[in-house]
Amino acid sequence: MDKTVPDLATAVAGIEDGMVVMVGGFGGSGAPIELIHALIDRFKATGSPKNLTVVNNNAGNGRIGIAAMIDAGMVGKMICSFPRSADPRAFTEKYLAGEIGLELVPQGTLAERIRAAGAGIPAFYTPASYGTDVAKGKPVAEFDGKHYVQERWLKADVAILKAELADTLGNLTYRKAARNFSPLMAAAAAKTIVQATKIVQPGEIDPEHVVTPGIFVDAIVEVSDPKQEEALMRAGVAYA
Amino acid sequence: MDKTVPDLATAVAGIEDGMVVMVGGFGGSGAPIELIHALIDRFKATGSPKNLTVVNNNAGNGRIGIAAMIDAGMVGKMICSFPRSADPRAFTEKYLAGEIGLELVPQGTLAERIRAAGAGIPAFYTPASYGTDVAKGKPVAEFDGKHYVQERWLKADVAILKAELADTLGNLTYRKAARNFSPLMAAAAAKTIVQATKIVQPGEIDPEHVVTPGIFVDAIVEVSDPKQEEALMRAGVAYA
Amino acid sequence: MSTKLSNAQIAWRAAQDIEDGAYVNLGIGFPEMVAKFQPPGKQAIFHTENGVLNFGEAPVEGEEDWDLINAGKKAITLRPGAAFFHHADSFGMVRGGHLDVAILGTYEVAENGDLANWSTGPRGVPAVGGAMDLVHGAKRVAVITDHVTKDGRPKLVKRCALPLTGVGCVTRVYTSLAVLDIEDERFVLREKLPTMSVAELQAVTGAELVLPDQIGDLVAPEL
Amino acid sequence: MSTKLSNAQIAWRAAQDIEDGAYVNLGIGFPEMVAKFQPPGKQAIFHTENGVLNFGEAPVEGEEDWDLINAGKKAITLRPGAAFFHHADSFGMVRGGHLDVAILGTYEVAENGDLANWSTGPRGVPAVGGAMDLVHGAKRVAVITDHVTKDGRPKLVKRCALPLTGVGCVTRVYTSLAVLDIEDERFVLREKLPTMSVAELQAVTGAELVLPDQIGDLVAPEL
Repeated sequence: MDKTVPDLATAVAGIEDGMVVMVGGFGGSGAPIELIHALIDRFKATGSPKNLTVVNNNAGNGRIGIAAMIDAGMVGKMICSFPRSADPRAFTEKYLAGEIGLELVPQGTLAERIRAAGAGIPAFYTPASYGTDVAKGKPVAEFDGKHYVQERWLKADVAILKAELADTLGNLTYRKAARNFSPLMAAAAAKTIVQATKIVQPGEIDPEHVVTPGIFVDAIVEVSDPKQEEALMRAGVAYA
Repeated sequence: MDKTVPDLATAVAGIEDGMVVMVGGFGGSGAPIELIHALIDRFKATGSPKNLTVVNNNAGNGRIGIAAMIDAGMVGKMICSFPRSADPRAFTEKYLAGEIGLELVPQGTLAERIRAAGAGIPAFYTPASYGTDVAKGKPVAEFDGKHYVQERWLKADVAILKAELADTLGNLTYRKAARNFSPLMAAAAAKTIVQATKIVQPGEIDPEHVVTPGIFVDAIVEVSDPKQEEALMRAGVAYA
Repeated sequence: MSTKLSNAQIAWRAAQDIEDGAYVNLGIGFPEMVAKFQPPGKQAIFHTENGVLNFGEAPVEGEEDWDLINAGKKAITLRPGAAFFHHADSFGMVRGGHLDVAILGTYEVAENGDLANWSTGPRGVPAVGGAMDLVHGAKRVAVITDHVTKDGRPKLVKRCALPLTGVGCVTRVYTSLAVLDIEDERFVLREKLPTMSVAELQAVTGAELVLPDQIGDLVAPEL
Repeated sequence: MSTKLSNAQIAWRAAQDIEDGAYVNLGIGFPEMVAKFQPPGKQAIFHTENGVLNFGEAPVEGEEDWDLINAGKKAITLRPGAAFFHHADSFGMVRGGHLDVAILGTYEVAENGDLANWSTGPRGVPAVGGAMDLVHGAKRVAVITDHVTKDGRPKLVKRCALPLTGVGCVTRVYTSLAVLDIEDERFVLREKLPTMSVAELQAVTGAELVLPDQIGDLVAPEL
């Protein structure tokens, strides 16, 4: 059961209009730039996928990655905790023009909602945001004398992620802080698509060191020299 | 900030009467036999700690480990999913005599309740046990047309765990399936006490391979040739 | 031909429906036999609740590593591409719907999909383990069981009399006499022993069988 | 001596209260300066929300690894004994009460412990990040801030006017003029600049100061 696919275009072929797409990464660390750009290529060639809801901690930076998706007009809504960055122009322009939606979620709640989706937990309580504008309209409850907000799981149709090593069964490792949301998203999405810096044979990743077990992964494509979003942004690169 | 302690007796010195004690392990895999036996030694010498509530997937096996704690009369209540084993005599006798309490929790719910405690989630919903006797008296709720049971976090005063490697800051790895509940318990207990097969210096465990970060660990004692509960049980060993 | 399938034959029949690459959890005991009967060219990946994915057969006696066990606390081995994880992640795989198939034993299964496989009543020490989680979340929850109890009473019933493990959770039942799907809270007969009439099967079944146009022959090799 | 502490001096003062071995999260921006001023022999362990424990100083310019960043997306380095983990585990550390201290900047802090540090109102693009989690769970949630806004209005107030980050969460406030604890929904003055009278301090504070018998001098080195 080899989950590798031959190229980036094949990897992103099943992503359809209107889907909820989780994109790994925190800022530039862990951003699957090549998968994102392959998706933009498809949109530019075919007009699809469009009207995507994108889940990421941020809302793009500069003129690459998620920012380039927004500029291309593929994104109908962002679900994120911090839609700002060094250069948030792409999102900011569309948001202030009312051309893109925003669901703002506290970062820990975003992580836990994604984790809950993967773990089959439909709802949970968190202290975060209790008593704030962000909690308006959400159920609250008291436990042991303290107040909490009820939050729902957050599922996705697809996750696109960047890993360091993948074996052909989909077992993954990540690189340093690029791990961030990716193991959670891998479990929360109906289909998980991964670009890995290196694809190895089963058995080449120590079972003790697997971070994302292959059960959460559907397709793997090797991108042996992946671009780093922050480095691209600082170099002033635009993907268009 | 070196968290190592010189010996087993020192490691378990702070465990007091009436505490909730989480004990790592699933059956014999991961059971911290030496820490348990040090606790029994203290009880036999001083009469304390007694009336403990012990959290473990099982309820002891043979005449060692948790079974020996029960035989010694230190345990007032077990919280577990499966109080049976190859030789469950210790628990069974006391349970049928009404001399020990039992809170029976489905295994996945037990794991998630412990995880929730460590993660600051006071309550969550799970499909497990909905419509069964085990859910009686618990709040239920419907999400997206399906029914779920509300479960509360499960905290402990102390966790006693077995790790493979520990660095002096408390970063841990485990051995094979001996990982099981231990990373969850490390986070759910106010004080986490670990016996490690080897204690190393900070930097000797790759940050990518740490399973339990040191923030969850309070005391570490080296037990360089730990006994394996299942092997002891099969050899007919009794700790008394 | 025998008048009913052996346990091994029931397990064999269940194994035939597991796709290549499927993620599978086999309940403790009898269901563990399913692993032995995977068809050539189809390789399932087995999950055990205590935190191992992609384990293999039992080790040779004397070679056991008791830190490497399955949920039944039997020693196992690893296949290439295995992974270890903690219990919360493991049950996340279960509840989160990531398993393709869970195959469980049972005391009773009802036409509404209710399962009773954890307790035979209030006597003794109750123990539930992972059963109440395993019945939720797998895309397909199948039961393998003798069609009747040792004293001849139906195990396939209208409503369970024993304490439930889960409500409306079973989707397929493999028995010593038949293969049935549970659809719209009814037992739909898919296969039966060719030596047995529908009436004979109905007589040992505690709920009404729905009979589709096509009913296959349940045939298993001698094992 | 200056009429108020500089930001570096406020950060220095906050750093003096961090115990050896404490697990500490420093908010983005000004609070990050606290790390520079740890007293000799006291070594805190720093946590960043994006999944790193025990990171150290920024790397030399040109040596950045942009996969190794903090929550402010600045490049960091590791100390021996670091660990990586995913975002849910990282916020588990936060909410679960495992951090000893979180030190945050603020727009306003109220005598009831309410904090407002994420939004200056409905204009522009809202962004909350990890602030609403960080205010919960740490054993001590401290704020470092100028005592007044740039145009001279109090930042320590009776009730926050700006959108809240968290309710009743702050336990200690380090300002350019004073150190205060929040106890029983009141500001208790612990230290003030020796050059300033209590009346002068009260005049620039938007809520009544509780005055214990002993009020220390707030003195920081030139930095």
